[in-house]
This record gives sequence, structure tokens and C-alpha cells, in this order.
Amino acid sequence: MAEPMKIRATLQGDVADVRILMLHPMETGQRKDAKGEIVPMHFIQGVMVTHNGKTVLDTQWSQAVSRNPFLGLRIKGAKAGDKIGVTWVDNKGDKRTDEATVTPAS
Amino acid sequence: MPTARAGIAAILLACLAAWGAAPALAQSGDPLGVGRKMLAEDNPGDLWIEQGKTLFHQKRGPKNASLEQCDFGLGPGKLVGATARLPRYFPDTDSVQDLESRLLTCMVQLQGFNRDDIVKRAISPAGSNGSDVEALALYITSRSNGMKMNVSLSHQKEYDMYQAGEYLFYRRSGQTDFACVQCHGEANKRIRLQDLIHMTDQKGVQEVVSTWPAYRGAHFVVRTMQWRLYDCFWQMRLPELKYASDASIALTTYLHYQGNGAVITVPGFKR
Amino acid sequence: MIIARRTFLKLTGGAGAFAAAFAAGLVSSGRVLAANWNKAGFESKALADVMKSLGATGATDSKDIIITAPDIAENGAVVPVAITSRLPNTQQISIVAEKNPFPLAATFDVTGGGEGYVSVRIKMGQTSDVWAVVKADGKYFTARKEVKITVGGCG
Amino acid sequence: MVLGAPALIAAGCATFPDSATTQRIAEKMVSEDFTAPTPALLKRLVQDRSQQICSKIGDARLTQEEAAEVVKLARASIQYPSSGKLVGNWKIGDDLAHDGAGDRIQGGRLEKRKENGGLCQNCHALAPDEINVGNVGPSLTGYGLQRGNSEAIAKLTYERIYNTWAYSPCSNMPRLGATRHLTPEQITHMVAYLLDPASPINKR
Repeated sequence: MAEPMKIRATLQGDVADVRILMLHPMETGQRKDAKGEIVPMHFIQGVMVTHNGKTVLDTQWSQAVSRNPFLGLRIKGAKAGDKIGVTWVDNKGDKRTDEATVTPAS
Repeated sequence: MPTARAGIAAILLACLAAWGAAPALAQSGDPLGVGRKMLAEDNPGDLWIEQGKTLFHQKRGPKNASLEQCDFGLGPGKLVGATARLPRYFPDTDSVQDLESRLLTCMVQLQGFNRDDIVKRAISPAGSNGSDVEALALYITSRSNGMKMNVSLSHQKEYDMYQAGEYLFYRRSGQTDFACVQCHGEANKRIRLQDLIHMTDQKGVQEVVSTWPAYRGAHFVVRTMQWRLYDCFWQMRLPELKYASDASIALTTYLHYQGNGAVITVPGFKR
Repeated sequence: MIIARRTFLKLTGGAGAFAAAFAAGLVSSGRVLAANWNKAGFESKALADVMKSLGATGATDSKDIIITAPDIAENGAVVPVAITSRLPNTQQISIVAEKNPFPLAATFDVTGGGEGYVSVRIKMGQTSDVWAVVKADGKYFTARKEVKITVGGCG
Repeated sequence: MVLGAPALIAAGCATFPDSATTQRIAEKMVSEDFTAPTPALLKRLVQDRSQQICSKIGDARLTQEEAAEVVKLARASIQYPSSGKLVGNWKIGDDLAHDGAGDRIQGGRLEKRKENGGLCQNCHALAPDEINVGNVGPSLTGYGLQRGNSEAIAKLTYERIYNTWAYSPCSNMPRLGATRHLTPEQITHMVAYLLDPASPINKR
């Protein structure tokens, strides 16, 4: 079951600083569990980030991205209140979409 | 003991000074700092706060009850500022309890869970999704974020705990001859590359008491103070510290009291 | 600390780990959902092959690409890497850990208002150069930085 | 700022337990609050005389008499390898110096290995190019370069590893031989690692 992401989007001038944390095992397919059995490969392959519905970043990941992944990016021409959408898809077909609002710098 | 330490240091420094051995790290500034800062800025531990909140309010266990009636010292369900005053004496159990032992009491009494079952799972395996207790401890502590640690020793049992904790902090045993102070009694020390917090210094001990529960980078889960203490005894080659035992609460009482005034900021991020 | 080291090894896997993982999982599963996922690149074992898969063979060094990463990483399972490209019209950024069994870790296509900046955390099995491969205005540029990996811990 | 005893205690209404009471309470915890796979392993918590003396609380100092007793006990503890050879194989010593494992207890099990690691890397700088080394103890880089490798130095080095309290009573360093963490033979390899001109620790 995919857990919610944590998305922070803070305005710095007209650039939104976006920081995304995801809960995902990013299993390489080699780790053994407590019983000595191989944990199957399980990792996020793609993350798409949208700004008011328009794609701004489209990523391809390998299993070399760390467990509980972090993704940081910056979006030009953003305003407070803009919507940032994030969707990830993993190699098992699990996916998760979350949304956040751009907040003014505090 | 300071005399003894100074003694060995003096002997060896005298030899070393002659040709000025400087550790590689001292020459290259702080090659670890960049990474530590980048990791701490975006802490995956945050992802467990919501989980803990859900677990806290959910009706669970044989008694199908939430933890909303759990009293962490400020009254049933009052969480804001509660952990800033822990450990403390609780009249209902007639004992001094830290956050995790109090949580255990509530999970047993209010929710009907079996104590041994919870204890067995309290410290989750590395690389797992974490335990209920870890998520709950983080959520409850996060409700005191921004507040100052303010542990009091007004009950006799709180005094006794504090004193016992100090005694244990300095008590050497086992095949490494270690007590806590052997690694945590001086400034700017490392085990391998890992910084050792200087716990006999106020700033150092404040860093300890204000940053647990913390996300442990190498384990990918949130760890608690109980885990931290357990893991130290493991490394010291001593027997296993029982979860939520008086010895663990004594050490926590000693450290938390010394760290009074520290601003709680959880989850911490530990390498 | 031995538990950390074990965990590290388990979670990152060795060379064999990645190879076996690919053989067992990805390649045969056919459940690759990201349509544009660069299978050839992610399966490449050498930097040159990664560059080829990206169409970046012959890319030139650029001082307008900045790699922010630690000189020494305490935990090879979580190495923070941020890439900033000041090249005009930055379209794509790839991160490559040269000595990983499969060096290509991630590729980011920047579109619309996206800036030439990404930050991510990757697994590294050993001390290695980390490369940023940037496509800007249709051309490829690179930068690199060495990251030393120590298995942290106190045991 | 160095911490002292809690001055605030005076403001409360509880009484400061005397040290005997504190000891009784704390020792009860030690005996009840730890588990081990066997009773013998649980005994690791029991202090020997030297450990008792060396557990000074806070700023309390070791008296001259106490220091002398610790030194005397330490001297008496030192055993030499049956071969009589104090300098072993530096390559084995190198491995040992970088091995921090062995004899830990987790999940009701003892980490059993053929022999324990030497733990040196945790606390001491070793070869000049090594980064992943601690600094709780003094740097050992160039140890042999400074001291040479005479028989007298070999004996001193052996004894300092076997029971460092013979020279620095109550120092932070474990009494690696006296507590049986390492065998006399293992210690001879570490002596070689420290003294041999070919050892990486003595690289210029």
C-alpha cells in the first residue's frame, strides 16, 4: 500500500522550491529478509511533477535511488497558491499521486 | 579520572608532537558536512508523523480503544508539551516513566494489548516500515516541537532515578571496560567517522535530548531513545538492556534533566 | 557498528546483486510501466555504454554544471547529490555513479518552467566519480565529482 | 559549560539520596534490567575491583592510593604468549586493527566468531591515508617510526595493549588482554602491526 508523500513547495522570488519525500522500499531484489528469503525487486521507476497541471519534470529512476526517496526541484514562474502535483509509478505498477500548494516564503 | 585521562594524553601527545601527526580530516575542513546538511534538510522521518497520528486516534487492540485517554502527565490526551517534561513520576503506576514506558502502560491498560508482544516488536528491524511504538513516540514527541525540555525532580522517585542514571552513566563494566562516559565525556570525539556527542557538556546533552525520536539513515526507520540506549549497551558488549526498564529510564532521566532548556526538534536525523 | 554495515550491504547489494536483480526482475517481468524508461541505459555496466544510451557520446566538460555532493559520504546507501545546470535551455539531467555495477542512477527530463536543478539521494557501492550528464539546447555536457564512500558505523 | 550536580535539587522537597542509597538502587537495576542468553554472559555486568575504582562520577578524582592499586592489579594481570614471542605477523594485526566485531549480544544471541576484532580503528588514527578512523584515543600513525622496534618497545607495546591500566590507570582504553577480549597471540600481531617498518601504519 502506497503511503502519502510529503511535499513542500516554497516560493523564493518567482521560483518554487519543491521538496518531495516518498515512502518506498526501493528494493534491489537482492536483500534477504529475516527468514533468509530474497525480497523481490521493488522500486520507483518514474516520478512526474506538474505545475498547475503542466509537466515540469519527468524522471526515470533505477533501483540505485535510495530507500524512502527524496526529490528536490525548482519551478520558474510560480505564484503562491499554485498547485504542484506529484505522481510516482513503481515496477510493480503501484502508483501514488499527491498534491501540494505553493506557499510564500516564511 | 580526568587526571588519569590527562595522564595518558600527555604521554602520547609528547611523542606525537615531535613530528606533528595531524589526522586527515583536520586538514580538509568538513568533508562530511555538506552531506549531513543535505540529508537533514529533508528528513524522511517526517513521513512517520502522520502514521503515528493515525495510530494514536485509531481504535485498536482487544479493547478497541484509541490512545486519546492516555495521560502523559498533563492530563488525558494532552500531548502538547507533555514529552518536554518526561520522564516524570506517575501516581497511577507509582513509578517514574519515560515516553515509551508510559506509552506501553496505555497500550496495555487502555487498548488491552499484551505487553510482551508490544515490547518484542517495539524496535523494528532495519529496512522495515518501522513499529507502531516508533511512529507513536515520534508523533507524540512532535507535538512538543519548539518547546523547551523541562524535566523536574520534585518527587523522591524522580531524584532517585536521576541519581541512579548518573551512577550508570559512569559505571564501567564488561570486556571493553566501558561506561557511557568513555565515549561521551569529551568534546570533538569520533568513533571512526561518527561524531560522539559530548554529554557531560550542556550543549552536547541538549542535542541528545531534543532530537529523539530520529530517522536513522542507515536503518531507514525512525529510532527512539530506548533504541539508542539499547544499541550502546550492545556495542559495549554488555547484556541486552530491557525495553522500558528502570535502568533505561534512569539514564534518560539523567540526560533529559541535564538537557533542560533544549528546544525539542523531532524527528532528528542521524547518519 | 556491524548492524549498520550489514544493513548497508543488504540494501545496496553488490555487483552480483544488481545483475541478479535485473536478470530476475526487470528484464523478465515485462511490467515496466514508465514508457520512456531507458532500459538500455539502466542495464549498462560501463560509463561509455550509459553515454551511448543517452546519445551523449562525445559530450564536453562544462563549468556551468555544478554537482553538490559530500566529499565523503558516511552512508553509501544514502548519498545526497544535487545537480545545478546554468546552461541555457537545459532539457535533461542524468546522474551516473561510475563505479556502481549499473552506473546510471537517474534521468530527469526538464520541461515547461522546470529549472536546471534536481536533488536526489542515491546508493553507491564504493568510492567513485559521480557524473552529471546534461542535455542543453540539443547538445550534451558533463561534469564530475569524486565521492568517497566509507561504511560508517562504530563496530 | 560543564555540568555539575543538579543545583536545583535544593529547591525541591525531596531529599538527595546518599551515594550508598544511589548505589543500591542502581545496582538493583543492573541486576534486573538486562538479559543475556546465559548466566555467564550476564556476569559481564559484574564489576571487578579495578572497574569499581575507575567508575568515578563526575569530577571525582582518582586518589593516589586508588591509582596505585589499579596499576598493581593491572601489572599482575599481564600474561605473555606461551611462545614467548611478543612480535607476531603485522598483516594479521592490520586486519585485527580494522575489525570491530565479535562478542556482542543481540536478540538473545551471542555474536560468536573464532576470535574478536581488535577495535583499534574505532578510536585511533592508523595508516596515514585512512579516513574512516576515530579519535577517542591518540593517533597511532607512525607509531613504530617514532619508537623503533627494540625488544623493550615491543614489551611495552604488548603490555599497553594487554592492560593499559598498568601505565595509565583508569584510562578510557579497554584492557584488551586482561578482560579476555583478545588473546595474547592476537596482541602479538597488533604489536607487529604497530612496530614493523613494513606495516602501513609506518608508511611515510
